Amino acid sequence: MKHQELGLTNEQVLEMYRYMLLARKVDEKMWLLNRAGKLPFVVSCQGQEATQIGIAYALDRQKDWLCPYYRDLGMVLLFGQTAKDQMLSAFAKKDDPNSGGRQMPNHFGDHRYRILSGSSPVTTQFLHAVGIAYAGKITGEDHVVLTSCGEGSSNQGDWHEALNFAGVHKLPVIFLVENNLYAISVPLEKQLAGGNVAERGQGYGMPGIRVDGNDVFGVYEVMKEAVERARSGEGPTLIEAVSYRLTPHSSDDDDLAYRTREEVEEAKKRDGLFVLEKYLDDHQLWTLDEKEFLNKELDVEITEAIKFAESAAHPDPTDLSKHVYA
Amino acid sequence: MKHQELGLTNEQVLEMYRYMLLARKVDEKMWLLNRAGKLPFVVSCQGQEATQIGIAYALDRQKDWLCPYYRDLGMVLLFGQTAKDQMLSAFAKKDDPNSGGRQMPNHFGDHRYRILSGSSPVTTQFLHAVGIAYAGKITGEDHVVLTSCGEGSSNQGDWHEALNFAGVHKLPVIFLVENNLYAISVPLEKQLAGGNVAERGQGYGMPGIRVDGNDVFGVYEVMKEAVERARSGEGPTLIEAVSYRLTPHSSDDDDLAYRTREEVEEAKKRDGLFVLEKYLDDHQLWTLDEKEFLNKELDVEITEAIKFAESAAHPDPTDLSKHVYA
Amino acid sequence: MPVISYIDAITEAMRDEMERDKSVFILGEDVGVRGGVFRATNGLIDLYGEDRVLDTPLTESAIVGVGIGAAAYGLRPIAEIQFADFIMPAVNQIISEAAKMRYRSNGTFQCPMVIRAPYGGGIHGALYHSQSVEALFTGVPGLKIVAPSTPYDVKGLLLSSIRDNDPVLFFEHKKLYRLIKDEVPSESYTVPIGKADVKREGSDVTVITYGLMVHYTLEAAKKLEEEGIDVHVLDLRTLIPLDKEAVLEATKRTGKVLIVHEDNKTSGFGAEVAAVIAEEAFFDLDAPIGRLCSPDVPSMPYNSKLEKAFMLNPEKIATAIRELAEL
Amino acid sequence: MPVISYIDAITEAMRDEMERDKSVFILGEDVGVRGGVFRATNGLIDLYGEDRVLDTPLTESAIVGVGIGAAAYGLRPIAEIQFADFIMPAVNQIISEAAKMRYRSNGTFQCPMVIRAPYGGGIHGALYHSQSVEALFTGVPGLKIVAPSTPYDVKGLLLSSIRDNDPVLFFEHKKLYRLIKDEVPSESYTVPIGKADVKREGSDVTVITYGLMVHYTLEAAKKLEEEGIDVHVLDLRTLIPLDKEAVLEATKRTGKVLIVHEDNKTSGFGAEVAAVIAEEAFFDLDAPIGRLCSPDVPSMPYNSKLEKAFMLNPEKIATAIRELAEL
Ligand SMILES: Cc1ncc(C[n+]2csc(CCOP(=O)(O)OP(=O)(O)O)c2C)c(N)n1
Ligand SMILES: Cc1ncc(C[n+]2csc(CCOP(=O)(O)OP(=O)(O)O)c2C)c(N)n1
Ligand SMILES: [Mg+2]
Ligand SMILES: [Mg+2]
Repeated sequence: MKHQELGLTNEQVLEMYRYMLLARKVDEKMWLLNRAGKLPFVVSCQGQEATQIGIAYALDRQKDWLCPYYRDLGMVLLFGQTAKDQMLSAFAKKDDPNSGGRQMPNHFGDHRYRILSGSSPVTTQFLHAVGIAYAGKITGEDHVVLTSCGEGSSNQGDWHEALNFAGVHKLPVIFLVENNLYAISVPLEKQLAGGNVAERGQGYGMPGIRVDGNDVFGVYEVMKEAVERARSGEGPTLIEAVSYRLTPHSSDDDDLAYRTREEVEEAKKRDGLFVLEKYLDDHQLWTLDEKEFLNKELDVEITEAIKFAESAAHPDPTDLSKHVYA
Repeated sequence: MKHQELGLTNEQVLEMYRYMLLARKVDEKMWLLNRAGKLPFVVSCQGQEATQIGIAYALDRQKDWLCPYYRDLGMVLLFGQTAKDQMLSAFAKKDDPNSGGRQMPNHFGDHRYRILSGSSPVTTQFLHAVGIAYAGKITGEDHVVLTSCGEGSSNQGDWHEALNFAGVHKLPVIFLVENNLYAISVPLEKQLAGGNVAERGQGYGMPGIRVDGNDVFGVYEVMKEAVERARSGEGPTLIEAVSYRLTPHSSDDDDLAYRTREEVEEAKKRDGLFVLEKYLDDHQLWTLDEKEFLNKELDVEITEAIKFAESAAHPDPTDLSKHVYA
Repeated sequence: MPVISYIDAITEAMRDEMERDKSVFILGEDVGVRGGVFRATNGLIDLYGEDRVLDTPLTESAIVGVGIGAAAYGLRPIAEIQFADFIMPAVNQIISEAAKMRYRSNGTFQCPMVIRAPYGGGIHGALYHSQSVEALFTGVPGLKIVAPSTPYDVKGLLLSSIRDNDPVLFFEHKKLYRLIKDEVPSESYTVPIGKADVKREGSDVTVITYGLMVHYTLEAAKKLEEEGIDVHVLDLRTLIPLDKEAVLEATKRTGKVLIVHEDNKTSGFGAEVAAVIAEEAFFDLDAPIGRLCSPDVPSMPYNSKLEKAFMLNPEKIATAIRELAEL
Repeated sequence: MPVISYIDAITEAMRDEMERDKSVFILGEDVGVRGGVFRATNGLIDLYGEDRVLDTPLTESAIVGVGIGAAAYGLRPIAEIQFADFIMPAVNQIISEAAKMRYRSNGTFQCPMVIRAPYGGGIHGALYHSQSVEALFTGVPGLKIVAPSTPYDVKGLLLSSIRDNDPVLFFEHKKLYRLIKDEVPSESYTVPIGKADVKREGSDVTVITYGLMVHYTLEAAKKLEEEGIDVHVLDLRTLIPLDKEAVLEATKRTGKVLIVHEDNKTSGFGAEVAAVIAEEAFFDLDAPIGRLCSPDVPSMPYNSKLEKAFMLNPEKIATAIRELAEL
């Protein structure tokens, strides 16, 4: 079986699935809450969970760093954040660990888990990741840094500067591009001159690897190699994981203005969550009971998280002026 | 003979040499004037003339556009600027066609010859070139745009954004990187992760071609092809021309702080001007008299240009406030 | 006359001018098929095709830089920056290039281009979809900066901006997009760049402001009228060039000036307005020049209570006017 | 006490702090073997190695962005921008990232980093090697902005800046690098960020200024002394946070204020200083607040006559002070 060839135990595969499912369920709930008028804004991970978990699972969750982007719910959950954390953030409550209710949801940042605080302007985090890696060079630590963005964002200037800088200094950074075929309404062919991102790697002296982002094992495999290379001083890697954005760009978007429902339905058949579920079924890695139990367990966890977050305290208006300076 | 294979007549080769030599002589004179305390600043083309003339010679000087950088003296001379223009600029006189004495020397810009006004921050002109090419798409004109920068500058964000934009829209732009092995004091290996620039082309869906920048015919050959591709709608090309910066970075630099005199002397043996001179000698494309005459003619031209520029009028102090707005 | 919204006035101005002048084209993120994330370019791709309503890659520096090249060549690009907060990657192109093209070329090249950017908050946009960034550019000679408050002014000023031969930053308050409707002529007309507008005549206190705050100030003025305080409201409309004459005249009117803007206080554009008055109309003043602005924090938070604490509103403005009136 | 130049004070501060604190490192263009194009990092690579004195690729956004990452991780980067004019490509990283890191993370991440940049003109630098860019950043909460005028202040303020837990923009006037020498203690000491300094006591006219203009103003003051005009000179040293107390105190001293800076007038930092005075010390004023600044043109030309026409000098400053004194 594929996962065994990769050195993954059955328990580990079930853990991977658990986090993919948790991410999906949290995300779906956010949309319901948005449509019910309870949350002003949602931006999704749906369709990219396999990529995110395959990537994050190959990192050392005790010392490696993440500089993620707004869709990386799966990653931050695996690194330690909880459904409750997400809901505190979505409801913009005082105890939101990302920003104390200051940032939009999915603007992750959590010192506990070495997740660097991120912003909205895309791809700035690519340079921060390089800086964290460079810091390790100075202090003699061997952490690896994962940073990610969408394929549309990979055309920003900072992206180029980051890959080149990391390449020159052979820094332990892994640059992940989650290619979901759209940048809001703009399709791939109007974004990427070369048609793909991975080929850009060699221009920076690093491997550029394209992988099916719906295949959690495939992603894990290339990432594991990349992490080993990074940790042993062989430098950075560029990974392009291709999947599909199953939701509109955000709760403010209407995706049927630029793509068809059929195209979306077609993509759902290749959804990485669904693919892994089938793998677990086919290889009888769980019983139907276990599967149902997991689903219920996560539903309860999320329901409780929502209840908790809804009634949690708002920041105090006087907090507005805190943390501008030290 | 190489030039005939390329369809170049003897007269054309002599014209190429003439402009290379003119650029070299103007440049050398600037240094003398600087060392004599007459010019505050010089930045050189020396060592890159073969590249510049090989490139510009393949363009249509009646309709194509240049967005050059500060070393491209050879190109702008071929496009129509004169030694006098250069001296007016170096002495910052009112009739300097580039800027009326406002900009440092070698900040070219000349509406007469479709040379877009450039600035000091590197590589911004790459995007302007794309814009001029895009304008042709809208107005239905078939001009080609050449833009250039140093290899160190090719790591700036704007560079990446320009190549991608042009690649997506298959625009008639040729991106030239004049790789002279140094960015001020920083050597290639600390600038360029991949070790070369040309390989980046394929990441933008365009050919990336590396050529010996000291070989004017080699440069002309790849450029001619690139121009044909561009003009016929096949899109942009990236050309990396490798040579060497024979002078310090500028008159403010001391290059022996970061490289040896031997290295520079070694490079002088491969100097493209010298290579072409030898070619003309070897193939007896001129007589010794003609050679001497050319040298004298240019010397006179430059001496007169200096005399003219030295005694030309300064801008009036009240000009300071002109041309801020229309 | 048709009554249309602020955002419809934008669309209308662009449509009219693209019809009239073939050298006008639009470039930006999602401006094509999607018609812009705010729908400002709605329908234009159908009328003028994808070459003139161009979906660019996600690269602000390129949007502006490509625009500059096309403008120098002779076209009239309208660049849309999706949110003003995302203008930052384009600052080098705007300040080093667009603003200086004419000057550095001694008048031989120019950059007739408009950069449209939705700014401002109060829409749950959080730190990076709410900022007022106009002050960043007001100190850069070579740029013109427009920030209208009404649909009428929007259409007339956008037409002026597109026809202007210098680079114009056109800041649209995104909360006004659908909040405000107005009578707007369906034919083309221009409102001159560089002219402020008295939106209310009054004799007790002068408020100088722009954007969303014009409306909040007018609301405050209405309330204060009942209290017997008569407020004079000057809408700058254009920040650069500043209409000094109108500012000095409005100062003279009441001798008491309150400058109001949504941007944070320190080095907001109100500083320049105050400095001009303190230098050129000092003897007309009866009281200190007040500035009522957002607090000096890095933009407004997502949490609605914090956003409310950050934003000015008619009550806060009325309080500040009342205090000044009582001085 | 040793007498050293402005630029040597910079080198000394960095050397002292790199010796004391292993988390300090330098990154920028040509800072290594070349020791910086102005020689500010001269010799440091020999002392601390190329990892801590890092020659980066020619990419300002990366210099700042990589610095931010390292700072958030726990180091203390000093980023050198070769000329302040070239800070523009890094504006997004400075304003969107460095300035907002602490605020957006609710205080859980910080960005203790210094960005050094040589600014200012009078050195034949032309349009792109002469600009004063400080005003661009003064409206951005989260940043501190320092612009010292003497070697003593340079060393003390640079040490404070490196030890500060917030991002500091450290603007060095490049014409002062070798123009000014001063007694500077060879041991480490700090000058606090946010404190202005009275560089000359006087009773007739107050000049508030910073950078090179401090020296030009002191020259003007010396000349005016002979004419019986006694000038009070306040050197801001730090622009953000502005030392309001010192500004108000200096205003009260003479009742007549002239603000002088090399940056162009409109929306230069003088606007903020004037606005603060007009709001908080209005009743101490005996005359309009004057601003003497460079003209509103896109930086100074290369031609020496135009450069001279652009730049302020002691004569121009003396004239403006004299006019104010006679009011
Ligand atoms: C600098 C900047 N410009 C514009 C935006 C607005 N914006 C947010 S997401 C997005 C599209 C991103 O597309 P892609 O990189 O493919 O990521 P995806 O959302 O598809 O995962 C845009 C234009 C932004 N956040 N930052
Ligand atoms: C944005 C920007 N940063 C820094 C500089 C200062 N600078 C001028 S030329 C140069 C080195 C350029 O090297 P390269 O691109 O290789 O061109 P070369 O001078 O070798 O031809 C630097 C750092 C600049 N002009 N613009
Ligand atoms: Mg995408
Ligand atoms: Mg070079």
